[in-house]
Amino acid sequence: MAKKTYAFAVLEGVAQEMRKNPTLCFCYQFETPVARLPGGEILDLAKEFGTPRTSGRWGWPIDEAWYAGWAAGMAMTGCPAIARIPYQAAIFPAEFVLHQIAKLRSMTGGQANLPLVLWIGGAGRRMGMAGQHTDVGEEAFYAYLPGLKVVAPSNAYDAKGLMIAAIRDPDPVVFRDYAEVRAGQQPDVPDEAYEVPIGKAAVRQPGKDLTLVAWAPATVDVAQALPRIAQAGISAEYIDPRTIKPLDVETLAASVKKTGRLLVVDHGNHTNGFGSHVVAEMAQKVPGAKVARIAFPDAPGPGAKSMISWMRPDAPKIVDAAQKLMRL
Amino acid sequence: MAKKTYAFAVLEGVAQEMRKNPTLCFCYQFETPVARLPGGEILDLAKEFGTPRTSGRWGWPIDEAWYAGWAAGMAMTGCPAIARIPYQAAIFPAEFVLHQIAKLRSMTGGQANLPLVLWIGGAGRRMGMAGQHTDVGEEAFYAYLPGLKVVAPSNAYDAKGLMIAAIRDPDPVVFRDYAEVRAGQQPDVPDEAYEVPIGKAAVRQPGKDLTLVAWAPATVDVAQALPRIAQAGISAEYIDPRTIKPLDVETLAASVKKTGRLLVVDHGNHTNGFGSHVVAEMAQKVPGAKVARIAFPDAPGPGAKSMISWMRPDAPKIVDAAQKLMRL
Amino acid sequence: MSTIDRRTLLRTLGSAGATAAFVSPSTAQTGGKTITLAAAGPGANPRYVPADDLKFLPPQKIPAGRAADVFAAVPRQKLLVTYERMVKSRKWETRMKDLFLDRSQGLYGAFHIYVGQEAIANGVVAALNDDDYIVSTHRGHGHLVAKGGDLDKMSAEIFFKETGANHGYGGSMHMVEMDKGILGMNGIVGASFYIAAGAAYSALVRKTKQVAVAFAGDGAANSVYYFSAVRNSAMYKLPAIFVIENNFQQQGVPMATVTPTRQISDYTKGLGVPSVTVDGNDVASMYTATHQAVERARAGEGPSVIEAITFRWYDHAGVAGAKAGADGAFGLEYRSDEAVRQWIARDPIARFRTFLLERKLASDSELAAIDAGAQRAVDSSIEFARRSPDPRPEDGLKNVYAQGSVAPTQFFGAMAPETN
Amino acid sequence: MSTIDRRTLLRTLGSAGATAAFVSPSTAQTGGKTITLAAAGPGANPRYVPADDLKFLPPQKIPAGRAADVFAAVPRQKLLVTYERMVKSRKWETRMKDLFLDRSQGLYGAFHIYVGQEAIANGVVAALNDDDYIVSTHRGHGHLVAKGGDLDKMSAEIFFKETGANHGYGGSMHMVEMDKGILGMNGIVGASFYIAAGAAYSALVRKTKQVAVAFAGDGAANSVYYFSAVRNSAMYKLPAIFVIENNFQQQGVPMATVTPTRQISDYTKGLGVPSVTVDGNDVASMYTATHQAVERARAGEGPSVIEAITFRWYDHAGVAGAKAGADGAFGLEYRSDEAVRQWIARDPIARFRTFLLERKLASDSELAAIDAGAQRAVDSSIEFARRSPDPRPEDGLKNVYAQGSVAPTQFFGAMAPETN
Ligand SMILES: Cc1ncc(C[n+]2csc(CCOP(=O)(O)OP(=O)(O)O)c2C)c(N)n1
Ligand SMILES: Cc1ncc(C[n+]2csc(CCOP(=O)(O)OP(=O)(O)O)c2C)c(N)n1
Ligand SMILES: [Mg+2]
Ligand SMILES: [Mg+2]
Repeated sequence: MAKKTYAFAVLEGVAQEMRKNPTLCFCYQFETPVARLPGGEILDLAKEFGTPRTSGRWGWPIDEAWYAGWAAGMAMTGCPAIARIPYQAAIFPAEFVLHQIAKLRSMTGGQANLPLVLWIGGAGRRMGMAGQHTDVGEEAFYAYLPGLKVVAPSNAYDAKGLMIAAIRDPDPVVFRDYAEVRAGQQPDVPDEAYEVPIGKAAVRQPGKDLTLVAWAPATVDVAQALPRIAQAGISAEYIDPRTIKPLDVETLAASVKKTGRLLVVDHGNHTNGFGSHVVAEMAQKVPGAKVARIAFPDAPGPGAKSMISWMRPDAPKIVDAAQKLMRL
Repeated sequence: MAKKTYAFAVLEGVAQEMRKNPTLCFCYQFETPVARLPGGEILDLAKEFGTPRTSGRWGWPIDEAWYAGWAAGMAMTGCPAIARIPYQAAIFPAEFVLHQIAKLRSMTGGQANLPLVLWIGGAGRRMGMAGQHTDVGEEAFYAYLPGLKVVAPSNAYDAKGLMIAAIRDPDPVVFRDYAEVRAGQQPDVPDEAYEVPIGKAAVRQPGKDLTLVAWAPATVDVAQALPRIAQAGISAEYIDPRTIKPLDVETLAASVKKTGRLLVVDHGNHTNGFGSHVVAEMAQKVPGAKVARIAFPDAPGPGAKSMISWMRPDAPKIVDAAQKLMRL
Repeated sequence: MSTIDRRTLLRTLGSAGATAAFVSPSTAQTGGKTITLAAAGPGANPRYVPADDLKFLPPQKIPAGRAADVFAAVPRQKLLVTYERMVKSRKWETRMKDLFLDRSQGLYGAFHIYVGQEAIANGVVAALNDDDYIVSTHRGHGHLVAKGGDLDKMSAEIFFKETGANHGYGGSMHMVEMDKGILGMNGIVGASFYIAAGAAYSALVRKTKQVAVAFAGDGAANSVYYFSAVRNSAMYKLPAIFVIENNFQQQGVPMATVTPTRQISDYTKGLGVPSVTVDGNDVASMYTATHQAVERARAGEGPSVIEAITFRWYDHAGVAGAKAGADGAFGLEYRSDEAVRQWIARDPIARFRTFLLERKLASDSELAAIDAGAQRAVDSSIEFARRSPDPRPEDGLKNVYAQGSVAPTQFFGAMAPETN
Repeated sequence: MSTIDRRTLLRTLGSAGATAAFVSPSTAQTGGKTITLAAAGPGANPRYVPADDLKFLPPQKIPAGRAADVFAAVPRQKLLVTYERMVKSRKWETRMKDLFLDRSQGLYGAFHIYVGQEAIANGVVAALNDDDYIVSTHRGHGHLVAKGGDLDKMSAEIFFKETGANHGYGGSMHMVEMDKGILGMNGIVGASFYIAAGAAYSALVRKTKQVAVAFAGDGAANSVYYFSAVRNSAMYKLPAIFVIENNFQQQGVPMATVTPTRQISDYTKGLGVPSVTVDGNDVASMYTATHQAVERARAGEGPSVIEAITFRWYDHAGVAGAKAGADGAFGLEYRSDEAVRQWIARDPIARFRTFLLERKLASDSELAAIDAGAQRAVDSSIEFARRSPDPRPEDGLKNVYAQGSVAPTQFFGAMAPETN
């Protein structure tokens, strides 16, 4: 058990599985899989496993749909694969995932196995990058695809555990990897391999007045909002679904049933973001509950700090929303 | 005013706009733009406009992302464009649409104009095709993208009017074109050019007990269900949003406020289909309303008739759902 | 280097076509005979008219030459198996075509007939080992039969039965037999390239010396996945072979109207990947070209492209223009009946049969016995299919994931009425 | 045809590099001099080590030859404008680099420095008309300045001000000036190919004889959009020019480790598209190669590919390894400092300056005056930026569509607190 960066924790999980399984392979582009601990320990997967099991010291060409195609052909023929897609290209493999990776098991009546992980970066609502480099929420698209599982960890512990669970899972799993989550405060991460079960939400804080739901980058703002919500006299039950698909509807519904109120905080876009689905599920499962959501507006994230920081569903807005929801 | 096939109606709309605007261009693959009326009238856009304004008699190569790229470059430089994407390739242009077509106006601070239409086919939940050829609901993905508008007509009249509105719109519009809608019963279609306004839902049938919402292919089943729902003594207000984005939330909310009950019928997948968003919007706008949805399960459509017809949210299931919703 | 037109080439050099290549920096490396073809290729022809495809007819017989000799030297037993599979494939599809034409049979779903192209699948597979991989297309029945696919399972799948190759989930366009190295047919144009390249990479990791073949059409060569798959395979020297079956047709779109080069094999020349164009109705040429590509692949030298010139006898999908008991589909507006007739006259099976007889590799009665056996196998596969049960409706919720079923959200409250 | 290695070629033939091409079926058509380069190309080198890029250094002077003569014959005024823009581009980026290094300035966001590659943008644009189009990349400041971009707007955009090229929405990576034919920089690798091809098609429809140039990096050539865009441009004979700026680097990935061919221009040879590799630090060669491509494009003969060999002096993005007041970024782990030094010694601006002086096309004092004027323009653009206002927060909801604003759904009930 030690303090680890998010990057180290995930790569440690990957390395541990690659040591166990000699046909597990890992491809990436410019994100060479090297991580260091403050103590000096170095993980260098390119060095440890070499090519062809990794993309080597330099990585692969800028052709991200190919990574998904590669992973599919690999997985179907006995080489489970991890394909890391840079965040700029989060949607490049979309077609191949929709029609091949997600569907092949069903179309073959269960015969095609696709044990693979699409490790897909997420940009985040940051200033200065603009439009193409400020996206959040592509998990909404991938979650729509039958045959996929989708996880979106919000800290290094979950990230390592979900990565290992994703690798061991017989089905294709999309692993969302958000910059803000990587940069955030991290809990201790065990040295040994462990799984965080796919499909289980984490109740981060018990409460009775309202259920607050957030995942991945939105958890950074929620963490800041929680003390202020408490100060405002509101007892929030805070749940991080961690797995986007299959969604842990039971845990969420039990909480909303108890509190009667749901507030979803979503850094994805408003229209048809994954938050829409969470709200819809709860509205149906818990009739009469008061449901609400704040989300990034239906706009690309502009570059100027003045604009994008106003648009971010940040801690003050979360606190404000919680208070308003209590008054409904 | 005449009986027209859906195909004829839409092509007539395209032809009328192409006659008015000498730089409006139209590309397609194997779906050569020819339509005939029973009376013998023939529309042949390839012949009438030739190349390079159309893809000609034979159409373009099987390279659908290119069509979107072409349309973007065209639209930015004074040639509004219509790019027809076959249903098998509905998601091929996804990356280019996400990062270029949908975002360029915002990223350029309003300077890039992209008056273009992505005319994207839809497969439908039909037997015998399986997996890759049974999709419905990609509008859920496109609606998620800020900067796009999305329409999904359910008959020839709306199709022609929405196509013309889409062509005239200064923003990029996704036009969904479902096989089952094309094959369905059609109302009369005026000969002249007209617009069906983007963003306006159609109240197809007034009612007071519940609000029934369906668009595009699901309207085929709803049409069969309506008389039986009436027979069951339920007064359903039936609304076809027609435009997926921007969604006509006012019309929908006014109805749900009145009836207190919402049933969304969706041929898309359950998880994060566009129906999720409709339910979420109404649950928030009309607190206390009873909201429900039936959707295609989170599975690729299997080939065998026995399986896929059982999975389809068809008329009997819609009637059953309406009755159960009334008892809630 | 000599410069002659394509037709003359195929006529006079015949099986040399197996190694015929346009200028390619790498041809020299493969040891293949380099022949430059002149402007007779079909690409980039804005004044294309359907009769154009008549210009590219192969000779009526498998011509004497290197490829014919190489193929004749293959063990007789293997040649007969190859012949048998070609015949099975032809008879199975022809019978299915008749069943589709007979409305009372109630067949439904996609159905893309491979008839006319059988020399490609069988010439290629004859050069493979059993554990090599193939990845197929929407038009792939023939690929499956060539790789030893089970006719019973195939027929049952066309009938969407529980006993089918895909247990009724897939139908004609998705049939699979993983344990025979058949990674499946595929309904998305271009998908086979990536899957095969991925499988080839897997062979590299597992150090098995397996080879992976992607079959694809002339239309698929314009998919963004094509150049990417070949380029990456070249980069990582993958044991992959890309077989482009150029049947001049992409649905109703003539190949020449969407191809900017004279030959599709030109696309990949710049990559230094051996890229040849061969007579796809000549099983000997297909075998020889593939054999060379396989050797290269197993030697760790990387991928190859083989463009096979051929023609499909039927419509793109379904049975329009076809008749029960007769070969070919006629009266289709995107091609001339004359072209269909001429290509039927170059039937790859008839050419192979003549070759076997002329080279005394088989007797007429031997071949007749194979023909009869193939017919029996086809007929009994259809009986098997008819006898088999339909999948249960609720099984549609299975096989989405490795375990369990998904929720039946088509019902209110996600429960079927009986259980609700 | 002669076979020599690349370095020797560039050294000895110099500007002939402008029309140097590897074997390409179409080279003959363009009338270009055909030269076969031997195995010295950087591609497909699994034993790549950073110092490899030293093998591809161009000569220190613009060599005598056809390209130099062609360029020298360009009207003097145009040459001086070209020189001025190169200098402006250099000084503007260098100043911005210093500002980014000075934390107290508060600059933020993406910043990809083009310094070292200026001969490419300016050689290309010198061969274009004002109404021709360019489409740029993340590393595109230099393309904009070359096309007459407004420094005030550019500086204000880097500062994310309302007066910026994109009114503060875009920043460094998205700057645009539609009315100068600048269809914008772009943050997605490969996007420029499609936008330029589409714009070229538009010129065809509007019969304007405009040409569209896509700038892109060596990395971008591996995007699926690349081959597709070139192939479709060849198919429809579009007036498009694809300029691949091969700076040997893709973020920290050396080009040779992901490129299977010797030259990137090889990729498109099979398409019959003239595809040449030229010395990208030689503005004369760039001009001459582009001029030829433009003539071809305007004549309706279709697209061309120009690979320009160059090197970027700074890190991929930002200012790591750079110092205020000094050229180049050092100590980066993916390249050698020696390579940076050697490439700086081939500074395209210094080469151009020497060329102008030696050919007596400008005097030292004339050029010094241009240098000084460029510095003043840079300085005043930064003052302009500083004086300009920030965009209003709520304007982030604008410009999503042509009209109106989208809802502020970040607030409960989609209303800002004040109005709620
Ligand atoms: C991406 C994609 N676009 C379009 C289609 C529709 N489609 C199915 S087969 C086909 C023609 C394919 O032509 P080719 O590759 O030459 O194969 P052939 O049918 O001739 O065997 C088309 C356009 C598809 N399945 N996938
Ligand atoms: C599709 C995509 N993948 C990855 C990235 C991240 N990225 C930005 S620039 C770059 C390197 C581009 O290299 P090259 O095309 O050679 O241009 P250069 O930076 O050398 O000018 C990468 C990988 C991106 N922007 N888009
Ligand atoms: Mg074909
Ligand atoms: Mg580069």
